[in-house]
Amino acid sequence: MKFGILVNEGPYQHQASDSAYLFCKAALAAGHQVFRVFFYHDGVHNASRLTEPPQDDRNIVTRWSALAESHGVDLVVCVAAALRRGIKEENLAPGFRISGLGQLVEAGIQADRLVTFGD
Amino acid sequence: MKFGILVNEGPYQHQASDSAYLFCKAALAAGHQVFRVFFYHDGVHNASRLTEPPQDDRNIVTRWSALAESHGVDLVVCVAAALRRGIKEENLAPGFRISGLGQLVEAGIQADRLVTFGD
Amino acid sequence: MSEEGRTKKFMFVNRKAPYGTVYALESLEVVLITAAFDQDVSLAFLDDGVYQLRKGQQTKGIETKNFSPTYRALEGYDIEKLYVEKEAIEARGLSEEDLLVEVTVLDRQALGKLMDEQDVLLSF
Amino acid sequence: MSEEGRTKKFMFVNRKAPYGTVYALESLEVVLITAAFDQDVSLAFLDDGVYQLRKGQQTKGIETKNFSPTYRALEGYDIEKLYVEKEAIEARGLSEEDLLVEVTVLDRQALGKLMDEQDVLLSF
Amino acid sequence: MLHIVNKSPFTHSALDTCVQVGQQGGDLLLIEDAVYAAVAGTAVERLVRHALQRFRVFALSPDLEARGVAGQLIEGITLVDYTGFVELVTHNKTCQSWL
Amino acid sequence: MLHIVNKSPFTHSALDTCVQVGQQGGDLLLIEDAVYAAVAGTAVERLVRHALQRFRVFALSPDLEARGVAGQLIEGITLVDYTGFVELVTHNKTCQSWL
Repeated sequence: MKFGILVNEGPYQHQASDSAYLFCKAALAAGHQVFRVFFYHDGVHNASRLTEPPQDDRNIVTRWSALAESHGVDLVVCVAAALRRGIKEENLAPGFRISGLGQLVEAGIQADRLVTFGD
Repeated sequence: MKFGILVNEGPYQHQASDSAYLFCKAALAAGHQVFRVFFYHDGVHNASRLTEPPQDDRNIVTRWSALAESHGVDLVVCVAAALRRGIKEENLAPGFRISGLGQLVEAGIQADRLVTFGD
Repeated sequence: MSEEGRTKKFMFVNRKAPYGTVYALESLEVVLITAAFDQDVSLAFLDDGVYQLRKGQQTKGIETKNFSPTYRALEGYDIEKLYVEKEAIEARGLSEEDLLVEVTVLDRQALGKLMDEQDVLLSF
Repeated sequence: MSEEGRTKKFMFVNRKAPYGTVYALESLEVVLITAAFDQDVSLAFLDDGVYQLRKGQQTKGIETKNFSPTYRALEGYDIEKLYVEKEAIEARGLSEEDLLVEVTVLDRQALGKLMDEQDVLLSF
Repeated sequence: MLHIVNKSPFTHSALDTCVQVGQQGGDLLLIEDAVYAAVAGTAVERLVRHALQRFRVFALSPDLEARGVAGQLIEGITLVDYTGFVELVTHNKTCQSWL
Repeated sequence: MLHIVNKSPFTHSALDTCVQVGQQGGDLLLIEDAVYAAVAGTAVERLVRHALQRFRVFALSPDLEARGVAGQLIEGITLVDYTGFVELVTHNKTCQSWL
């Protein structure tokens, strides 16, 4: 089955981003396709390549990047939300791309299921 | 009177940062001193010089910078919270500085009143 | 702009008040784009979401953009299915005359039935 | 490290559950720093904040650091004033034996009285 | 002591806890989404009337105006602007934000 | 339809609204701070028993374990891990996150 995922909160402050990541991992392990993860609202902060969590904590951003690398998951950051919050090409982590809200609508149309994680 | 302010949320997602700013402006206009604004949790995103809100919206980051410039308000971003969330010297807006949590405790000790804005 | 000619039923479930958080504003932006993709769009306002439609919003004092006129503009995008939770407006002392636009008032179970009939639910 | 030798009464008011949001964890970091400044520190756990002290937290399955052992370490920083809301633990079916550390259980009005006696209240 | 509440009373328990914990004679200021509590004729009016027996209750007018609900306040609630907010903070020895 | 709730039932009204809006025969999954609702002997047990009459109710075990409350569930609630979460999503035609 083809999943679309929507993430509405940034890393560390809310569990939303963790839950979304663990859901994606389980879906991929079960043989499903995660077609796209769309980052909206504060979710765009998941794409910052400048984050440096403590050594004993999980690295949320690099985890997402690794998912894009290993499973070809399309990580899309909403351009309008990102501009408002200071995420741009210059601080974008590998595997993410910045695009329009149309990518979210398209995910809703093309995916069999769209699952939202937020606050 | 000497005020310390604590901001726990980032710009645009929650009203906290707007409320804190308008409070500071009113306090300064009434002749009080705003000794320090401390940005903690997602509040550190207030310090990103990369934000570009739409033309018809308020620019929360430059508003803070202007307050530092015009009234000498000390804008302090918590280093631990900032590292976790991707705020560093390279994307820090003018008027902000990155320092430790001790600066918050010191504000609590030195200020006559500490007011918290968050979610 | 329809994607492979497919049309799905999209419902936007709005449950948060405006201005305290940005969700109501950024949800509206998705609504407009979804309509541009020629999808079947409806909006449901539950809980504090009904406050998004409150008449008389004046945001000058909080130095924030008043986006409530956009709800009036939805008709121009052929977005005409707006549902409001009966229990929510009653608990808040509101009536239909207090709202910016014409809506269909439904009770919670009727709203739940409509939600069950959608292809995609978006909630922020 | 005391600032000009002044000692103030700092109370940390914790009202949120752990892990769903980061506030509990980042609040603890401020608690430790405040103690290092030789301030008079107390912690109050109200509402869902009492869950921060729940025994038996095992975070491996959510790949997040279990910070609950830190509450046990507070004693080593001479932080011994921990107050828990009676109504909160009762509503959640908890008793003092379910908590990681020794606490003083107070009802809401007694907690409010303590809050009134502080110099600085920190709430995240 | 000044109690500051910023959450909608319809969806969060913050105002309820504040009213039960706060000591008689304190001040309560409603800001942001909590200003909906100040409106007359709602399902939470009883809670606010209870608050009025314990505290002086204030509501931040710019937040009421933004939300289109400035015209129908519960009797006994005082409107303040940001200048009044600052005065409330200076008037009370401490403040607690019930986030 | 799958209802996903992630808010504490003690401080937010999300679970309450979900139970009243959701149609008989749906599935309800408790995740994040909402897993506290699955625990027996609390002030919200009645609401959850009501939910059990309308829906199949599930709770995400990694979230229960993280919070130290995996051992005392209300009878009738089924534990799932993330793989079970994925299965619930595939089993239902749509899902609604009650944020």
